[in-house]
Amino acid sequence: MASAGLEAEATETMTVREAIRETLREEMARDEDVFLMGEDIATMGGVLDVTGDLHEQFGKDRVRDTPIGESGFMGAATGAAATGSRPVVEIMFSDFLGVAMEQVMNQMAKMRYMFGGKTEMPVTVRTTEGGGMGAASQHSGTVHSWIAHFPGLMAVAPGTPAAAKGLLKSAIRSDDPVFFFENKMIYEQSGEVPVDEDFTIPLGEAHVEREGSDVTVIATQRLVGESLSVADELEGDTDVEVIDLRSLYPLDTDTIVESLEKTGRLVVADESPLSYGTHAEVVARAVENAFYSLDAPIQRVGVPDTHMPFSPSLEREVLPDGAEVRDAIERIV
Amino acid sequence: MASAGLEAEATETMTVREAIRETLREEMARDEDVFLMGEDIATMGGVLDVTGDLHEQFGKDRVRDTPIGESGFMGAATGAAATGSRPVVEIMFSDFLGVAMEQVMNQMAKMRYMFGGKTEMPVTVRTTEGGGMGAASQHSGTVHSWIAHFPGLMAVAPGTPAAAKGLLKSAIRSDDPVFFFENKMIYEQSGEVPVDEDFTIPLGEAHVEREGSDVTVIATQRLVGESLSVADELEGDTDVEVIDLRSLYPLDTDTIVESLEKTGRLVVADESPLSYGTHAEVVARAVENAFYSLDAPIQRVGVPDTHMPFSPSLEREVLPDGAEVRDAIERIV
Amino acid sequence: MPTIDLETETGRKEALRRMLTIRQFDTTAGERFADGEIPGFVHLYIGEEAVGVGACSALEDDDYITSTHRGHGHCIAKGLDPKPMMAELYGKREGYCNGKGGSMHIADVDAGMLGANGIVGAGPPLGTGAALTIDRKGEDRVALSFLGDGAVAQGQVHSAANLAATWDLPVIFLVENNHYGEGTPVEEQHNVENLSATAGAYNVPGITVDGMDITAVNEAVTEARERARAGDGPTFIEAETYRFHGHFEGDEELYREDDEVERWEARDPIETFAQRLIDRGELTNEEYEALQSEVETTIEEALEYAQSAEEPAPEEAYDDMFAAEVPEITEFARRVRADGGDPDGGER
Amino acid sequence: MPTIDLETETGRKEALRRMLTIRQFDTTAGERFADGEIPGFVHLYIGEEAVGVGACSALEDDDYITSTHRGHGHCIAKGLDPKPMMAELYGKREGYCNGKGGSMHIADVDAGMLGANGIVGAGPPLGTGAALTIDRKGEDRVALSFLGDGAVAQGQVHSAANLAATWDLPVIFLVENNHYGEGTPVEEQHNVENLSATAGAYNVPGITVDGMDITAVNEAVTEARERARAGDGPTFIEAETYRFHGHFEGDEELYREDDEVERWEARDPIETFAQRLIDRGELTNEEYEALQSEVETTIEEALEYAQSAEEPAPEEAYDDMFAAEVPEITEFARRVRADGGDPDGGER
Ligand SMILES: Cc1ncc(C[n+]2csc(CCOP(=O)(O)OP(=O)(O)O)c2C)c(N)n1
Ligand SMILES: Cc1ncc(C[n+]2csc(CCOP(=O)(O)OP(=O)(O)O)c2C)c(N)n1
Ligand SMILES: [Mg+2]
Ligand SMILES: [Mg+2]
Repeated sequence: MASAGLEAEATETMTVREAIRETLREEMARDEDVFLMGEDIATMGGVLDVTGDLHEQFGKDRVRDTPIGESGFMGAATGAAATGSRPVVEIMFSDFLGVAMEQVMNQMAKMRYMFGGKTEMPVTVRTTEGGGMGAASQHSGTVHSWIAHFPGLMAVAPGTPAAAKGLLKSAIRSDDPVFFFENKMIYEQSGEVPVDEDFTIPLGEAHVEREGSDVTVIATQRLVGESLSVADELEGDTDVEVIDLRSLYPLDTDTIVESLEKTGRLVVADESPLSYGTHAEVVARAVENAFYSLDAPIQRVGVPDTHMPFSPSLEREVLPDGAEVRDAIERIV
Repeated sequence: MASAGLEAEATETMTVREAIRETLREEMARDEDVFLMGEDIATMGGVLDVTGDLHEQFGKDRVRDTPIGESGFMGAATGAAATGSRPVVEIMFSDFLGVAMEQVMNQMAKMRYMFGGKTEMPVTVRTTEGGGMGAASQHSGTVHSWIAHFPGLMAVAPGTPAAAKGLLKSAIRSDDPVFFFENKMIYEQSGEVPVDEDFTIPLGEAHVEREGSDVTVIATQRLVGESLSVADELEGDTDVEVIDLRSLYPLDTDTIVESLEKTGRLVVADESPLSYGTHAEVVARAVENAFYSLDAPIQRVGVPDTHMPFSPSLEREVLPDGAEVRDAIERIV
Repeated sequence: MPTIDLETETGRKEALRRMLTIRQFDTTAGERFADGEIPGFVHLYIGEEAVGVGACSALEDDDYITSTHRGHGHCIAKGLDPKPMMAELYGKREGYCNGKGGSMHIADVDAGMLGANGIVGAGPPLGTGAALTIDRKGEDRVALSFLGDGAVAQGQVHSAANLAATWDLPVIFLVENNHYGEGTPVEEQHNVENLSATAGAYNVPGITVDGMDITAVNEAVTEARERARAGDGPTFIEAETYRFHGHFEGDEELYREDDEVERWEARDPIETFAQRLIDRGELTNEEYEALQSEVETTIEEALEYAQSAEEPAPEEAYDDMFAAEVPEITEFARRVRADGGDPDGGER
Repeated sequence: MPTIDLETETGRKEALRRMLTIRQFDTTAGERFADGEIPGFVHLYIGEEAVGVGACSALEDDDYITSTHRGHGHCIAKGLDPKPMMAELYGKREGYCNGKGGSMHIADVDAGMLGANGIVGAGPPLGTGAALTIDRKGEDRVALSFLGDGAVAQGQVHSAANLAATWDLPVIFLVENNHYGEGTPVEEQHNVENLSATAGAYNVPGITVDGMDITAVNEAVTEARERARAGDGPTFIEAETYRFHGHFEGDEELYREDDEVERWEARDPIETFAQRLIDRGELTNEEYEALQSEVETTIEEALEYAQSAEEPAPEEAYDDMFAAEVPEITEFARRVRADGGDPDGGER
């Protein structure tokens, strides 16, 4: 398998959406046991057009349109994974995970442990998160913090097309349940993606996207790109290190600590609601493992404990963005 | 309404179980709109005997045995609360919340906000948490961190009989959805409880159970009592302040900060899985608001990211206890 | 007294007006959405008007309904005002939800409208809950939950139906079978011929009616309402209908053939009802045209109202999370609005 | 070839042995639990043996089953070994789950036993998933999901049944209607006379059989299995039965009358089947007694095995969370086991 570094590999430019779709295509071609299931992922190509034409290539047996019953088909995916299949489930919007949480938390996440390790659970759950589309409270949630909290589940959330490819490959190839969170506002974001069909990114590795020495910004999803822009803006003034957290669980404590030993200052930017969010766990890891390196209070940038309001002016207000990352940096440097 | 202080009020000794049952009795007597629903809470008196004889007094119309369909009856409670009822739902074991999460996260938690504030949601959800009974992975979860994380829900978790009474009264009288988490190992724990029928504890207030100047232990549920014992053991050696966090959301930042300004050292003890747990949020609040008071890395005591194993020897291993709190204290003083 | 009495001529004309109002509202909403003026998603009710109006006419004013993501028609049928409805689609402060809800969450609890809902299948448990309040308080009203054909695959619908049937709650489940759940035909979502077969699992009456015929829907709901009020519990009604537009505006509709759409359009529920009134001599062509232009004016006014209404102020985003004051939200709001405020962290 | 062919004399005797084994296993488990030797909860299958054995006999060895919280009978019926079963109840390392699962989670995936389950209603979606694997891989096997009468109120059961019926998956849903869900009688949980009525909602065959008669259960499952293998999809079977003990050991059973229990006990599925074999001259009283004492020995040995088996070492608690190595768990384990280790926090 290829390593996580992007250096010196052949790449091609694609969007996050394309990176996901092509990864699905490659993994389905590689392994017969991989199949997709979800609502309107075949004939319609997915409401956000991620699965696209895959059903044309693989047929509706391997790209399965399901009835609208997330509890039933998440359970079926779990049962299928326990018996030798390698399903990739799409939950159209992550808010709908509530419908399927029983199967996720009590079956998928616990089966291996309860059975004393005597089963594997190679299932991937893809779902979209986040605000910005005017989709209102029930179609805009960012729920990855509670999936990351739940024992027995792995959770990843790419911020770039390359991360999308590498993490999705690892997720599908993993024998553990992995949730793959797609922020809907970055589907069109493009970047260089290694063409290697075995390009994987280990689950549990963060990635320094930009080195800097004054302050560390640990960001996820859409906020990776926005933080990189802020870092550019501040160039010359403040030297900002930007890390794409990538994996929420396992969480890469080492990369966080290394960066803090250099910068001593930390901003955590993630679209989760702030209280009990991903930010808090990053803060806790930092305080446990790099306490004596910290020079200033850690800053959290996220959704201020509201749901996503419909009105664009309200939605803009509660959505964290580059400006808030910048403010947070300025508060501590 | 009476204040939160216990001083100078008439009290009576009761267990946590009795405090909950008597509070339900008083609130049902006080307000016709209050009724209970859940599985086997009437004829059987609840599997952990909390509702006990209440159905005899109030009838099976106000203490309702439901069919085994948490999604249906949680939704019904939500619809009832939106139309003038004040239901108190029992979810037998908190792991079963997965079945009902859709109604919890997308309806109960969001309705008020989505409707622009034009509805109230006076529903209380009682549920049991925690290991220690050999009940294995699907009946021992501690899930309050993800409820506390979810916007639009309040969450409380008493550590003493008095807190059980005061918080449950506030929960039932609240016009917001409140989750009331009962650790199953403290039902038999007894203590002084104010007899005042209007004794309430504000949602969002922590309580200093024992003053101390060397280190702060912020504990929840069963770990409050265990931390108090540790504080007694260390008496003379280390002066331990013990705080019952009580409310998970809202979270009482002020009490945390005040204590840290005095002690500079913090241990957080809670039975949640450690990663992304309640501990992390307390750490984050401490770092944001009392950074310059902190003298040592904060210590987290909780479940080491496993499910609850069945075998008592394994269960003992992963369950946090007084000894772990003590170790944590000793690591930093 | 039913909201609109279809046994009377005035009632029938009022019902026609409501159907036309829905059609006009959604035509306008679709256009404004296509033009990029309305954000988010809109799901149009065009073609299904007879179901919503047929059902809500049979209800009394203080009965409750729960709706779906395709909720505009239910709102108008229940008597909601197109002005604050349209304003809500525009995300304005004058909207029913002060701009917080949008198309998918329009609600007016006081008018018995417990909300459009973005979660497929979430309505029936909520309707069952409203019925529980009614039952416990001994009120003389009922609840009706609309759901789509796709929603019948959702577990919570069944869990609620089981509860309602077991407790004989005064609730009506009305399936709007428009033959598709997004792009998936009903045959790929279910194994039954008629979704009213679901009723058998709960031993309640199950009936399939022509959802293009307002009278048929109205009669079924009237009867179900009587059962519910009499303490005989829920009824499960399937109304066969069709949406003339895509699932959402912008849908390419690759999943169905034009001639299927045309076949259904030929059965337009408004045209056929109007024609029936004309044939019976209750309505002249002139009156019909006048009615249409009245409705156009109503919706134009609603549109202007919405377009010229105020945007909510950004800080209103922090309101309405809880009835109580919650310090977290106040504090986060302060921090964001004050451009960060001070670094906190206590005193240095 | 069915696991046990009830058409043959040997088969019938083997089935009798399995029923007796269940009875003896659960009698012993109940006693040991009452004595405080077995931790947690145990839910006994006593009285329901004809359902589990009747059903699993009709399956082939490589068919899958999903079970419930009341799973011991299903395990033995599926051919699991009482020794590691009992060891699991004792939380020992030699148990099927190395002591991590206990009574409610016994599983042996290689033997097609996909686990007892502490979540009421969770089995049918899992069984549907196993059937999906079978279907996709073109395997010649089926899945059978046991569920209780109470579980039929769970939404996920319906969502799974809808999926299985729509996709014609080779799965059988077998409701063990023992007339109570904990302390709540089936009439207070459902509105139907027979739970097999559920089948109508999914247009699959629904049948109610006498669950005290092993042959009746066996025939129904045999037929359902044929349907499933032929690609004709699921069958919904209700077996009417009764649990002779409380819901869990220690239950005061305030919710039912002694004479109801006695009426059902008079129809003991083991006694009646044994008597039938005796009447037919296939079994003598002596043989029956010999069989009983063989079974007693088997369970005594299982008990001794369990009692003398090893406790898992505490640090085994950290194994088996993931197939991959996860640093969090390693680190937390290190911290706890090293009595805290160093204060970390980086270098001072
Ligand atoms: C729980 C849930 N799953 C999926 C969706 C996405 N979704 C929105 S509408 C829709 C189709 C619904 O079909 P149907 O119930 O027939 O209603 P219709 O749109 O035809 O009126 C789907 C799948 C959703 N909103 N909620
Ligand atoms: C989701 C869920 N809700 C509630 C329970 C608690 N519970 C355990 S067994 C049981 C009764 C189940 O009744 P039934 O399905 O008829 O099975 P039986 O016990 O009669 O075999 C209940 C309510 C549970 N384990 N899981
Ligand atoms: Mg539809
Ligand atoms: Mg039962």
